[in-house]
Formats: sequence, structure tokens, C-alpha cells
Amino acid sequence: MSKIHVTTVVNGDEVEFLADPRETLLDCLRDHLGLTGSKEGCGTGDCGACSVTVDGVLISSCLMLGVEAQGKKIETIEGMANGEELHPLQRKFIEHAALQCGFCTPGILVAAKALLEKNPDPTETEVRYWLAGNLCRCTGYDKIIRAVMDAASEMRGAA
Amino acid sequence: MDFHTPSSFEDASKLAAEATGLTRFLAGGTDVLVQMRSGTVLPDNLIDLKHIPGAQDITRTPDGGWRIGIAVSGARLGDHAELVADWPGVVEGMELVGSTQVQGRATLVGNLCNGSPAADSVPGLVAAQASVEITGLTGVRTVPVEDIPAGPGKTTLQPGDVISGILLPPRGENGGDAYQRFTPRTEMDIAVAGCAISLRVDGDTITEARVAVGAVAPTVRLVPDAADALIGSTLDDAAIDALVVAVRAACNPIDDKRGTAEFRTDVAGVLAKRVAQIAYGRAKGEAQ
Amino acid sequence: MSELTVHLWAGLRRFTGGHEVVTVEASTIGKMLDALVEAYPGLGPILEAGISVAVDGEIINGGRHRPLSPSNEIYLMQRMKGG
Amino acid sequence: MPKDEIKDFRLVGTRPNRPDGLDKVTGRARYGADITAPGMLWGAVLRSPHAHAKILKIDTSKAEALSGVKAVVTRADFPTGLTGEDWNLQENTMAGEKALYDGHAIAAVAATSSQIAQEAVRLIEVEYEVLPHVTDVDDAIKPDAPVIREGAADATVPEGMPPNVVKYFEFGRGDVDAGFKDADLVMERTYKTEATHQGYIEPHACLGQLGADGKGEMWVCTQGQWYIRQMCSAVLGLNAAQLRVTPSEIGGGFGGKTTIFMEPLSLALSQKAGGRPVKIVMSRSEVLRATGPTASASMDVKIGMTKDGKLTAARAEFRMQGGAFPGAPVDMALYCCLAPYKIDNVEHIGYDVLANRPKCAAYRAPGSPMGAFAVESLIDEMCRKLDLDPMDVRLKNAVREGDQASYGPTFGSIGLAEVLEATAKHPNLSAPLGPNQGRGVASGYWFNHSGETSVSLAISEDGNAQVSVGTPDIGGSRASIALMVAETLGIAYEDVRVNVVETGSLGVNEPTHGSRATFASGKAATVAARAAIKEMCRRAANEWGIDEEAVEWVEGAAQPAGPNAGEFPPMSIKEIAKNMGKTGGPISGHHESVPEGVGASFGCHVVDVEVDPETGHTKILRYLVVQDAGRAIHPSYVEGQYQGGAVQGIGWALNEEYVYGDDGRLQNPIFLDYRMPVASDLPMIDTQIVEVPNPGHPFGVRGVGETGITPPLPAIANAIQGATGVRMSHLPMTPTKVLAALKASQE
Repeated sequence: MSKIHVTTVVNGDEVEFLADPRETLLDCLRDHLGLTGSKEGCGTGDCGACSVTVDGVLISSCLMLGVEAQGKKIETIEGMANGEELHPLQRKFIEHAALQCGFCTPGILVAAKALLEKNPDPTETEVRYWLAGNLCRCTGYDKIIRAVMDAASEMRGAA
Repeated sequence: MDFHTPSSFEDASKLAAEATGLTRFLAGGTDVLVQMRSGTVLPDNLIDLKHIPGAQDITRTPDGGWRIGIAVSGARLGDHAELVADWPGVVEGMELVGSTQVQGRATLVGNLCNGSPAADSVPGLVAAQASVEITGLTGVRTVPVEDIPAGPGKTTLQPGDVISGILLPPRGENGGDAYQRFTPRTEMDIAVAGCAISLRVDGDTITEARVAVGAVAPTVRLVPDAADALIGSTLDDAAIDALVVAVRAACNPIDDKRGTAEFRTDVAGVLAKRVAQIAYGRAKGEAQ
Repeated sequence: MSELTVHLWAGLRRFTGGHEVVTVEASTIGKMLDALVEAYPGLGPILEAGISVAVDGEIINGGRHRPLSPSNEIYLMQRMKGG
Repeated sequence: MPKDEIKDFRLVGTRPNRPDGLDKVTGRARYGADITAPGMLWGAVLRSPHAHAKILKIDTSKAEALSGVKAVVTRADFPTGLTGEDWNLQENTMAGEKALYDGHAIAAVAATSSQIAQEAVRLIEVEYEVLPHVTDVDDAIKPDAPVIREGAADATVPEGMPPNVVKYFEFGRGDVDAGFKDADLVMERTYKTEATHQGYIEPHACLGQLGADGKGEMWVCTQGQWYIRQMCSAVLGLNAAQLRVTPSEIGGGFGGKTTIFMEPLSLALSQKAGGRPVKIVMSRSEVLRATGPTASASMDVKIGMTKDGKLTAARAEFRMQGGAFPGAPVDMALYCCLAPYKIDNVEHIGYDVLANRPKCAAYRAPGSPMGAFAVESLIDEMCRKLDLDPMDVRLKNAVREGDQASYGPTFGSIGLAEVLEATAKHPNLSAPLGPNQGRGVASGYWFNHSGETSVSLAISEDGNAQVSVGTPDIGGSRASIALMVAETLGIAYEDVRVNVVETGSLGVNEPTHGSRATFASGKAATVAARAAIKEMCRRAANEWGIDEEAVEWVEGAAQPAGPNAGEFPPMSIKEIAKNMGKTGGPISGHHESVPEGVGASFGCHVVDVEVDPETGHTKILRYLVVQDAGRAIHPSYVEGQYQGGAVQGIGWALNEEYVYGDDGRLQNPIFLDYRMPVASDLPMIDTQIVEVPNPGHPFGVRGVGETGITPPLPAIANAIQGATGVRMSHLPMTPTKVLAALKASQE
């Protein structure tokens, strides 16, 4: 079983790794690149904890092979803050207590950011449906939805 | 496992035919990776079709229909305003497959070739009279979508066959289509029953119709009797009643963890009624 | 030493000659449990497996040395656990 | 704290950012699977495909021969002679003579990569003799059911009971028959609930290392690092103090991470592989098949009510299966089910029954949701029959301080009446309902729990405080403990750091379970802070040359207690800390105990639903949680507990269930088919915090984590009856079941 050399850009940095072709992008991010912010909750694309964007498209990194990352641009939770400055979504999640255990949080933040880039003024229903693929078992979603709506509002005001 | 990235469908076909052991094609990968992960399918060869020219394109065909590349994701389908205007039912079926994240990867062809009777995008394609272009060892041929599924997890594709495009006919005037499915949750579920209808009207009268049901038989099923119930009607109560009866008569589902046969049959009829009303409204140019 | 009134649960009556409320001489929770087993050996394995004691309404898991007096309301309960 | 001592706090009751927030929104927080170690191997587990089978032979030779495989273990590698719960844990960790459920571990492998470990598992050959199996509780309790384990019954089970009954439980008081005679309406119903899983999003994960000298380390996601230490040591025959267990951040637990599953396997593999660390991360299907879901229940309830709504008698007989081992929470279910009601005549009977399913673990208020489903459903149905308002009936029969609980003891300070009064006044109760819509209410109860607790607090050189606690932070307990310590010391919230520490740093702590972290660790931390204050006052007294009793602590500084004590300016904590090396050394406080003074928590939920009469689909329109917190230290995280509990209950009520096929295999071991609520299924979850302070806690805290999962099950069933006229008595109330019931009612 030979490994395949992959060159890709993660959070703006060009990186290289050797991937077993059976490894998912999530495996490669976590085990080869040390980016453990993306989580595996299911391995079947049903929980969203591994959400990343690839060339700007929101995906579950457990449903993409590492070898498919060749030449792509990948954004993960580790690239969301700008240095010490948190993204408004990150800040609002803390302020609204929108996390309890925090395990689903990176995936939800990445997914919510993708939503607000596409739709800066979503309704509550739009937020709920967009995030339907991100399971949270602790919060009942209430404070998550409020945090996303509040961040959207702030970002619209700031723009 | 060997990973291949051919640059033409002919090469992909040849690779698949010559490979030893288990071979799988990778379009979006949202089914194959799950199977690999669970150990139910451990391919020896994985052939990634995404890099073949045209695989990512949505193009208008000369006759006014559409050609959809095999690696076009659900998200890109939904973002294509012209396609959505022509075939909203086809697109809404695809958009029900999985989460937003899954939409970023999942494809029509993958959904079709997975062979699930509950595949959400297939009834819409069947109702729309879509076909697939197949590149095989003996050349290229075109086959109606409903001829591809052969039963749960099975297709009629032969070794060396690769689907190289999906073809939608021209929508034409006064047409409309729609798809709905039933799931216990609002999202993230497999259809317990699904129904797609495509129809055309002349004034208030339905002149053409195709009705397809999903998750109520071993394959997605075209129901001509249900179409007959609609054709010539103005979608009055009698036509709807006849539609519901015909759809339920065509159901032959199983009892499983997702629902009983009785429930699936009941709900298929309910969906047919609701979907017919939406498709009719769209055909008449009313608000969707 | 003082006489304590201890409420058992009905399922234990077959070990106590049919009594659901018994009295024992003891000054702490631990001594009370020991006295119960001495008086009714059939209770031994059940108390050994782990129980809780409610004293004046408060359910206590440990607390063998907690003093008891005749004015205390004492109930033996299944061992408390939580999620 | 007595009600008349309620005062305004400086910090308690405010909503500061949680201390671990930054780590958790940036992906830096390290969970169970996020750690690697030099020389690390990957573990994988072979699991039984059979529900019940004799293991005739295990051939691991091909796996061992695979390049990269460093160790293979089977039950033969474990010590023998264990008894009681230790044996149960060992048997559940790895099957011995029989596989007892689909997913039961048979063998485990450690290899240089995850892929090789998985491949090696597939190379292990096992010969089984498949035995008859039983998974349903009503089938398992039949006298002729397949016998899962001879001799598993404990001393509570009288002679002659069916073979799978392992525990029998009976309690009550008064004269039930006489009570039923006094009633105007007596109704009896049977209810069933299916097993559900806690559904934490983080699969179990650990990194274990064990040397030939018996010294070991483990990094693990758990609710209780000492439980992991004790249980792994028992199962493997280790010296507990030689095993150092560090809890990772934990991605949800809800009771499911209070015990061991594959953790001992990583240690056994490590030892066999020459002490190389071994990481094991469960897949989701392993989590669902082989960790600890809750029990399934079959319950008979009979209740008597007068025509003006007074409850005269109740009888509850519950049967529960908690898998192939004893431990179904039938006792807790019976204790809680009638707890909100003052009834003179009650009888409770319970059976714990074995079945071929995984060993159940605790799940948020273990047992209480099932019992509440049965009792609260029947009370609601009786209210409808007698045309009584369900809130009035609940208030009329509500237990209050000084009343005898249904399970025996006398209640201390409780807040049920206050909760019900607040609920009745809430605007959700008067929102208009449309066609096919209905409203349901239900109450719920949980005792709350204390448990072994050890906390240490130290003042740093710059006058800040660090607190070491042993209860992992699942839902914001670092924030609440920091608030209480800062309040006590008179310093800023930001000047307290709360660390969740490993087993080598403190005395034994029970896990974060039983809604105890803010109560027990919070109380112990407050006591520890007071000890530090006493020492700081002593240092100031020495400096001033006055009696230490003449010094008091006010707003973060020592000061003379009155004009007679002397004229000295206040000495701040910073000043005392700066000089502590010169005034006697480190200043700290600690507390070890099983804190007394637990306060129980009642709640009441109100839900509005709309049922699609053509599909049986239930939509939650509105949801309200009202619950007594005693005191909300950080109200946002109290609300979070209420909302999260309610939504887990909604999932249990509507769609979640373990589905076993005729072959005894779990049919739905993925999140696609184990249907937990998603964001688009739900409305906002309204909350109202009622505060009836618990006199047993320095700030009045009751636990809040568990009660909230209890009322949703019956509240939704009650709302569905309101919407459709149909009474659902078997959870989950899936569209399939609701539509079938609607059709049956129309025939």
C-alpha cells in the first residue's frame, strides 16, 4: 500500500503530507498536520463536527479523502480567528454561552461562517436548516441560533 | 487500495474493466467513504472521476435541455438559477440529500448509482424523463434514468460502464415539477416515502404528466396509472383521489426501522397529493 | 446507644420477619447498619451491595460516622446514582 | 442558605464569559482523541456480530503475523477471580465464555497505524455457537426466555421468579386498595419506553500506557477520572495509586462517561506491547452498539383521583432491562415517578431484567424520565376525563416542605409549588392554539447528588486564586466555581483559575454526575476559600500584632473587626500574597468530604405541538422549561442545562430508539438512523429559572443538570392527545406510530 504525496493549502499555508489513500481529509488534518480542531463525531457525514471549507465550499472532511485535497484551499477552525482577533461568530458564541461541552463548536462555527458569507441576513429558519447537519447534544441549539443571528447582525452593522 | 485519477471517461472505463478486485468510482464520495469507513465495502481500486473535463460543468444542450456533469455537487445545482427555474423539482430532490456539508460533495450520479430505493434525487429525474450517458467498453450510449437502478444497492451498469453525464430534456412551456419526501426529522434523514411529479398544462388542464415514487418499492418507480389520473384533469378532487389511489396501488414497500409498509404506502399517497398541487402551481406560473 | 426507628423497603420484609419498620440500638449510621445485619442476617448481602440512607429527608451515600438519635427519621434507600 | 438570608451578590448570578471559552471556539481545547504520544500505537477492537453466542475458539495468529501489529489481547490476558460489579465491568470490557450482545468486545489489537489495526481485527477468526437471544424487556421476563446468566440474581429476588430477573424491589405505604375505593375515577394503563443513547457527540477515546512495573498513565475523555482509575485497576488487577488518569476536555457525557468500556484494553495492549502508549478511539457505531445506553421499560400504573382532582392512591409496577448485566435504574424510576405528589397510599414494584443488549450506563436522571412518562401521562388522561385543569391538579397535590415523599422520607426545602405557580403565570400557557395543535404539561423530579469531593485552592504570589477540582467541566462548571470562589474571596472573577486535575493531584472525587459539580465541588471550593481567608486574616493579625479573631475579611482584604481591634488600614489579598513567603509560606485551603445538604430539584414543562393528521408527524411549536435551581450561579449555563435536557427529552419522546432486528443486532448504529433532534426540528426553548435557595449550600445551589430531561416525554404525549385525541403509550411517538393510532381511533 503506497502512500501518496499531497500538497495543499490549509488556512493560507502551503503544506505537504503523505496520505494512505484510505485516509479521509479529516484523518490527514488531525493525524498528519496536527490540526485537531476538526472533530470526528460520526465518520458518516451526519454530525458536522468535522466541517471545513474546500475551495470555499462547506463540506464534511470525513467524507473526502486526504488525497483529494491535492491543489485545494482548505479552511479549518484553526484559521478562523485573525491572530488574536476572534471572528465575530467566535466572540458571540462565548458571550451567548452557545457551547457547553464545546465538541461540536468548531464545526458549527465553520458552518455558520459559510452561511453568513453566502447570506449575511438569514432568518432563524434559514440558520436552523443550514445548521441541520451540525448535531449538538448539549444546548438544544437555542443559544447557538441566537449567537449566529447576533453575529450576523453585528457583521452587517460593521460592514 | 489504489487510487486513480483518469482524465477521460474512456480511460476510466478501461481502468475499471481491467482492474482486479473490488472497484468503486468516486464522484462526490459521500456514499463510498461511508461504506469504506464502516468496512462494508473495502475497494481495491478507487477511480476518481472529478478531474475528467466536463465533470464539473452544467451546460445548456442545443435542444434547450441540460447536461449536468457527473461531479456537480448538490450545492452547485442549487446555485444555478436557470436550471432551478427549469427543473425545480429535480433540484429540490437533490438538495434534500444530506446536510449542507454533504451538499458540498454529493452528486446526482452518486445518488443514482448507490442504488438506494430511497435516493431523494432519483424520483425527480425519472419524473423529468432524464437520461444518463454511459461510456462503456463498446462506446457511448444513452439510457433512461429509471433503467439504472436494479434493486437495493444494485444497478444495471455492466463492468466497464461509467456514467459520463446526466441529460435533462428541454422544459418547454407551461411545465412544472416538484418533489417531496417524508422523514421523521425535518432534515438529515433517509426518505420513508418520496414522490416527484412533472406535468404540463394547457390553461387549467393537465396535458402531460409523469409521476415517480421513491422508498416504496425495491427501486424508484414510475407510475403511469398515476399520471393517467392527472392527464386531462384540472387537478380537481376526483383527479387527486384517483392519483392517490394509483400511487398507493403502485407501492410495494418493506417494513423496516424507518417505517412500516402500511405507513409508507399511506404517506406516498399523501405526498402525491401535495406534490401534484405544487407542480401544478409551478406549471401555471403561480408562486412556488 | 439509643433506640432508632428504621424504615426499610417492603421488599426487605421477608428478611425481617415481615416488619417494614424495625428498631435497633445504635448511635451512628454505620452502627445502625451493622445492628440491622446482626438482627437480620438476610439483609447482609443487600446492605453490603450498597445502599443510601435518608436521614431527616437528606439522602446520604457515605457517612457511616454520622451520629443518629431517636428523633431522626431514617429510611434505607437504594444506592443513589446520577447521570 | 435560609430564605431570609437572600442578598445581592457581587458576582453570583452574573453571566461572565466562561474561562475555557477561548480554547473551545478556536479548536485548541484538547479532547479525548486529540492527544498523541511518542511511540504511540493505535488500538482497534473486534466485536461480536451475535446477540448471544458461546465463544468456542479465537484464533489471533493471522492478526499477530501482520506486519505492524504489536499486541493482541483477549479475555485470556485478564486476571481471573473477580466478583460482583468488578466482574461485570471486566466481562463487559471483553467477553469471556459468551458474547452477550451485538457489539460485545471479543479481542483487541494494537498496531503502528489505525489502518493496520483495523486490518488485523478483520484477520482474527472466531468460532461461535449461536444461542437463542432476547432483547425486549417483556420477552426477557418470561419464564421460558433464553437464560442470559445463571446465578446473576441478587438476594432481593425471591425464589421462583423468572430466570432473567436479577433484582426485585418493592416499597410503599398506606392502604392502596382503600385509596382506590375513595377515588371517583380509577384508571390503569401500561406504558413502554425504548432504550435511548446519551448521544454525546464525542466518541469515547483514550490514550493508555502501562509498563511491566505496573505503573501507568491514561489520557481519557471521562466524567470521572477516579472512577476510570478504580475500574481499570479492578479489571486489570493493578495498584490504583500507580495509575495516573488525566481527564481531557469532554465532548458530552450525560452519564454515559461515568464508567469504563475500552479503556482497560488500551492499558492491556500497552503492557503487552512493551509499554508503548496505545490510543483507542471508538467509531460512532461502536459507541451506539457497545457503550452504555439507557434501559428500556415496560410499566403498569394505576391511579385513583377524586372528581375534584385529589389523588387518593397510586400503584406502579415497572420492568426494565439494562442489558446483559444488572443495573437498570428501575429503583430510581420508581422513587421519582410519584415524587411531585402528596399521596397517602402508594405501592411500587420493580424488576431489573437481563437481556441481550449492551450494559446500560447512567443517562441524565437515570430512570426518572421513564417513570414520569407513565405517571404524568396517566394523570393527564385522568384530568381530561374529569375535565380538570392539569396545572390545578398538579398544584393541588403538590408536595411541599415537610410532606412525606412518595418514596418515604420527609422533604426538606423544595420548590415545586413555586415552580408550578410560575408555570401557571407564564404567557406560553395562554398562547392560542390552532387546528391540530395541542398543549401538554408535565412535572419532573430528580434528587440531585453529592458524593466524594476533594478540592484544593491556593493563593498565588500575586494574590490570585487557583482552584483544583476533580469534576470535569461538561457544561460550564469552571465558570460557576470561579464565580463562587471569587465571590467568597472578594476578588475578580478573572482572578480565579479553575483547573480540572488528574488523579495524582487530589483525593478521590466522584465524577461529574448526579447534577453535583456546582453543588459539591462548588461547596467544597467555597469552604476551601474560607480556609484560605482564615489564614490570610491570621497573617494580617500577626503583622498588626492583634488577635486573629479581631480580623475580618471584607471585599478582598483583611481589616480590623471593629474600633476596639486597632487602627490599621485594610490589608489586601495582593499585599498578603506578596509577602506570604516571609510570613509563613504558601497560603491555601482545601476541603475533602461528602458534602451534605443536597437540595432536590423539581421542574414543570409546557409544550405546544402540531400533529399532521395525514402523516402523524409531530412538530414542536413552543416549549417552556420552568425549574427550581435553588440559586443560578451563572444563569446562562443553568438555562443551557434546562434547554439541553428538554431537547434530549424531545428526542426520546419523538424519534430516538434502539431498534433491534429479529437477529438481535442493532439496526440503527449511525446518526442517520439514530434520530437525535437537529436544529431545524426545534423552536427556541423558553426557560424560567425559579430560585428557592437550598439551605444546604453556601449560595443556595441545587443541581440543575438532570431534572430537565424528565418532563418532555409525558408533556409531549399529553400535547399529542390534546392535538389529536389519541393517547400514545409507547415511546418513541414516531409518525408511523401516531398515524397508526389515528387510523385506529377513526375505525
